[in-house]
Amino acid sequence: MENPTAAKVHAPPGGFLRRYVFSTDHKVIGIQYYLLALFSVFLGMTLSALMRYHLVYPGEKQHLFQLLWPNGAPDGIMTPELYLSLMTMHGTIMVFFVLTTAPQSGFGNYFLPLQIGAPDMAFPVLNMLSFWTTLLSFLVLCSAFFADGGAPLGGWTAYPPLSATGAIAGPGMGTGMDLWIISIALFCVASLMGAINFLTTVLEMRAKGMSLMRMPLTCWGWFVTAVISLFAFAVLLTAGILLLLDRLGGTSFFLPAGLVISDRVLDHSGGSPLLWQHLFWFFGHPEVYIAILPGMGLVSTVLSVFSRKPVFGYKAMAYAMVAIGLLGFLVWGHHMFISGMSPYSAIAFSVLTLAIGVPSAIKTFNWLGTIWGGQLRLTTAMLFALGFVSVFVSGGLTGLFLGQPALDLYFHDTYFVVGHFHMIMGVASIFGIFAATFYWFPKVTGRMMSEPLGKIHFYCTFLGAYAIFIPMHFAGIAGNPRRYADFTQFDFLKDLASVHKFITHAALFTAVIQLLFLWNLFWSWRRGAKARENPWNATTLEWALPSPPPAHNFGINPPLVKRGPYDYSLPQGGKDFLMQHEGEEE
Amino acid sequence: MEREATWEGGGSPFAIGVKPLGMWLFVVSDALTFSALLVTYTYCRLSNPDWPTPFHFSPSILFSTAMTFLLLSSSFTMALAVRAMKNGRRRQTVRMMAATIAMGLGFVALHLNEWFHLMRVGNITLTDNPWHQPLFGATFFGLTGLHMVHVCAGSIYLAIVAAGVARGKFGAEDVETSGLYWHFVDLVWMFIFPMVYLMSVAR
Amino acid sequence: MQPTVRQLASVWAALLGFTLVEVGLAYPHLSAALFLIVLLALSVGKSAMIIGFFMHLKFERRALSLALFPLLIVFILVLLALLPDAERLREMRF
Amino acid sequence: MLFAGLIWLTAAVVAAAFAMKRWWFPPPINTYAANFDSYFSLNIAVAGIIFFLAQAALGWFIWRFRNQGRRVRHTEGNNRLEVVWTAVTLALFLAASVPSAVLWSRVHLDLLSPTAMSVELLGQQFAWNVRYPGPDGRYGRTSARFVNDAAGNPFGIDDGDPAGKDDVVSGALRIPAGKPVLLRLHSRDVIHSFFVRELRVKQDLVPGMEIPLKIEADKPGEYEIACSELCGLGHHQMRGLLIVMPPAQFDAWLRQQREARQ
Repeated sequence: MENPTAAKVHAPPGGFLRRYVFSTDHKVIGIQYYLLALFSVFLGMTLSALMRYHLVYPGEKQHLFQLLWPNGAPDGIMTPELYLSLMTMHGTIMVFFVLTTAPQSGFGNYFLPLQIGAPDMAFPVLNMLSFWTTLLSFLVLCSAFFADGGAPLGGWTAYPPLSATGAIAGPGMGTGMDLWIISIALFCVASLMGAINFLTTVLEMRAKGMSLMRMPLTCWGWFVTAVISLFAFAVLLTAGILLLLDRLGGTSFFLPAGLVISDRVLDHSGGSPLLWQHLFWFFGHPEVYIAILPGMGLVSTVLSVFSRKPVFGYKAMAYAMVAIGLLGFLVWGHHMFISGMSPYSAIAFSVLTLAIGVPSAIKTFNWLGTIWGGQLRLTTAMLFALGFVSVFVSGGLTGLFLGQPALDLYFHDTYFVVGHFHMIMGVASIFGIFAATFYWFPKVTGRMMSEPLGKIHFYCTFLGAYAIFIPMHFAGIAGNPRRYADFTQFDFLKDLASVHKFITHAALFTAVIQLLFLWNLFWSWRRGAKARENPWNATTLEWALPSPPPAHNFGINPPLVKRGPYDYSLPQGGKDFLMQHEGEEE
Repeated sequence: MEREATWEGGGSPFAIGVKPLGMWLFVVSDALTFSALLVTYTYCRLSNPDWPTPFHFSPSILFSTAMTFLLLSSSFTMALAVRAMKNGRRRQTVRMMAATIAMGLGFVALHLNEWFHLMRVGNITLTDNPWHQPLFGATFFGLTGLHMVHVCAGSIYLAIVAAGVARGKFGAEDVETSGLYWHFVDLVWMFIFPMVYLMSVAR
Repeated sequence: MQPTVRQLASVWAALLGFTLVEVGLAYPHLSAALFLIVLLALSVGKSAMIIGFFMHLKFERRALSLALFPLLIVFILVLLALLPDAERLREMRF
Repeated sequence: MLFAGLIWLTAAVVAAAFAMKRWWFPPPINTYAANFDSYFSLNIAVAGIIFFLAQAALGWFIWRFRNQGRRVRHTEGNNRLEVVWTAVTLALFLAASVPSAVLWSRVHLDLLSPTAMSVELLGQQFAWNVRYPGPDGRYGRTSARFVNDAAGNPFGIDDGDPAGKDDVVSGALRIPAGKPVLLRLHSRDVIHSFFVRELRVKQDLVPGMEIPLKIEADKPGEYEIACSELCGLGHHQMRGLLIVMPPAQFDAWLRQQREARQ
């Protein structure tokens, strides 16, 4: 029998197109994903900056709005429909094309094969297809901006009937909404291809000696995330197909009888808007973990490297990730406490939701345990990892409130929720991405990023994140509903003007600071100090390769793995770390 | 560095190749897609009293039973094809795959015939039907339609693999992988047939 | 290890037989719930045969089945949490 | 080291800002809302302590274990510690789920006395409509066909049904103080959400479903109803009024409205 895991090792293809554009090399594809996410994150951030600006200066004419959206801001004042479409696009771009794309598809693609000693992903052509499908999905999504009526305004959750009844429900709910659904369906397909690839690679392509329990926690993160993607996107695909059928085929899956919209009586009947919410959140909640699990793995690694200590409780960390991944599928109902779902289900979902706090707390304790007794090197990567822990705790604790239906009765769909999920899903994941960028930049480019610039960027971003998202909790406690295009219509919202002004200014400041990162990234790519093979004295396999790694990775002689991933400060003395393929077999 | 060399660094915990494993993973994922659709169907049925049960023995049940037999038989010939390929009998493999594809297309033909019959004679369309229970048609055509897309895609996939086997381009693992897909499509029908047809037998 | 032709043929025959049983059960008019349970049980049995012999999972390592199915089954069961809501919806329609 | 100080500072500022309660709940207007407030206070106290301890520990570790060029002692973990903190957090989270379930059941599971007054609340893009049944206690039949906002019939009340003749339709939700009221929540287009801050209650209005919601308010006054589920471009202006009236005044108002209908 032929060796089932035999894979072809190949020299880099010639020609610019084959090498950098239609490449099947996991490293090039990883960079392509990263650049897509980088573009998306700046696009998404710009949208949010415009929204924040409009919120606190609602009556002020802005030439810029008019320039960008002549129809959405006819006299320089943003219309509510434009505001809501920016909000929808901000959410969709950030969730799918930043938080799903960068940590998993970007860094995962680049470093998973390197860290397990594989020559490439298991299916290189499929890998290339995933990227191009993702890019197509992104282009389809962005084309909604230029569609008749503009981008959809149903939010990234696209609740029917608003999203299912077409243009009569509002501008942008016509073609724009169709494009949105098509984009999401394409994204599902791309993510499924990616997940199959990741899982097969982890299961079959590990180098000799690389048992599952010797994998770096980053690989565990990508592995569990791929399992989640495999199942979650499968269900979202179903939901998307049904929604598209409702819109284009005239079916009534999500549409009950007796709807009157814009003075028109619709002749749908029999469906239920709650069905969409169930199917959507069956995907939607695990999606949160898709965004954060790779970051958790990376943070564990970075804390260990720069504390010069093994990860505290490696097995507990790995099992906690598995537990989070599994529990993540059992808690979707907490998004639906006030939706009209059965109140008994709400209690069950609440208990399961609170239970997910346990593996999360285990991870936090183990992170603290990792740095306890270490000798911390506060590089920028380390700072972002520590910042991740801080933000993860802050954002996680507010989950305690939202996970209890009795408290969610008040907080649901207020700014408290906005603050909560931005803190934990947005800021924490992005800190993970930043930490990964600073940590792996030398390996990818062969150059170091500027540490002073990186530190300034970190401190400003850290303070900015708290300054933006903590005050949102106060707005939420005061009852401020989210997704309002304007706060002038309610008496009680007027009292919150100062809070929102503060948030907006903090957000604009933080957004501008991100340019520093962009500058650091591209400047260092060209001009940064040359990096050694292993500048951080790290132990995992990617650091055994030259920087940047050759096209064929380890060639036909994969390293023989002899030990776990975090052997720092061994008691024997000598150099304070042993790489996974060094020393005697453990 | 040679231009192409074989890497043999890995272990294989399941002792199957990457291609069948990848297909297995796809199958598991797609199984959840179909499960979600079947749960949706059940949800619609449960939440709407007076769900119609219009399928008479002839023609609906007779036809769908014949379709089930066709799919099951095509799965049988596909299994034989995989077996033949493992034993190195290329020509038999191609013949068996051709039989599989023929039965798959037969399934699609019967199915389309049934669809048109329901639309023309039964007045059951995607959006309406004589019982004013629009979701009856929507779930019926949605479920069977998605399945039919899978059968059609499978027929094309098998045709490509069979052609590759005939030209000596594909090996046993490729046939096995395509077989996994085909059996899965058959398996899904084992749930659609009873839930959609038999549960709607006229009474 | 592979299934023999004889094994495959008997599985095929059994699948056809089970199908006939299912069709036959449709006519005594059992209660809907009972009928559904019987049908699903038969379907699960048929799928097990397809998976075990046609997809020759029975002849692969046990680890493969353990890697693929427990999670899938859990998630399918979890999806059933939608159904109490459907029952409730029937009561709450107006 | 800068970072250690920064984390402490952040933790202190955040904790102080919460303690200040400058932007906070409006005063409660019934006992349920008061119970909600005390349960929230308990939660914020627990979460606040955990928050403060965790951030302080993080800052302290960063300072205490700053790189001084020493060699680190090798440890890979401690299973006993893992068990302890798993058990402690599990107990904490499970403990939270019990009182919260009790509070929740007071809103959604407690039975309402059959004599309670019932009011229908209908959401539409982008307004609230309220309907009171006549003295017979029955609502008139409605149908989407009869919906006509211009003619003052947002509910689509069927003129052919005598039960509908004495229904009172209003734009504001008026309820008597100190009496339980059963809201029957309907929507005729998309999902809306009923939210009154002072009641500490929120519930979606889902088209095609009638969702019951029990409310009770003790303090007469006017309170804003804010739509809390994205319902389209006018979501932010979907403002309604909850007017809690002394019972006698309420009865007089309702009688007057009924007379005006006839």
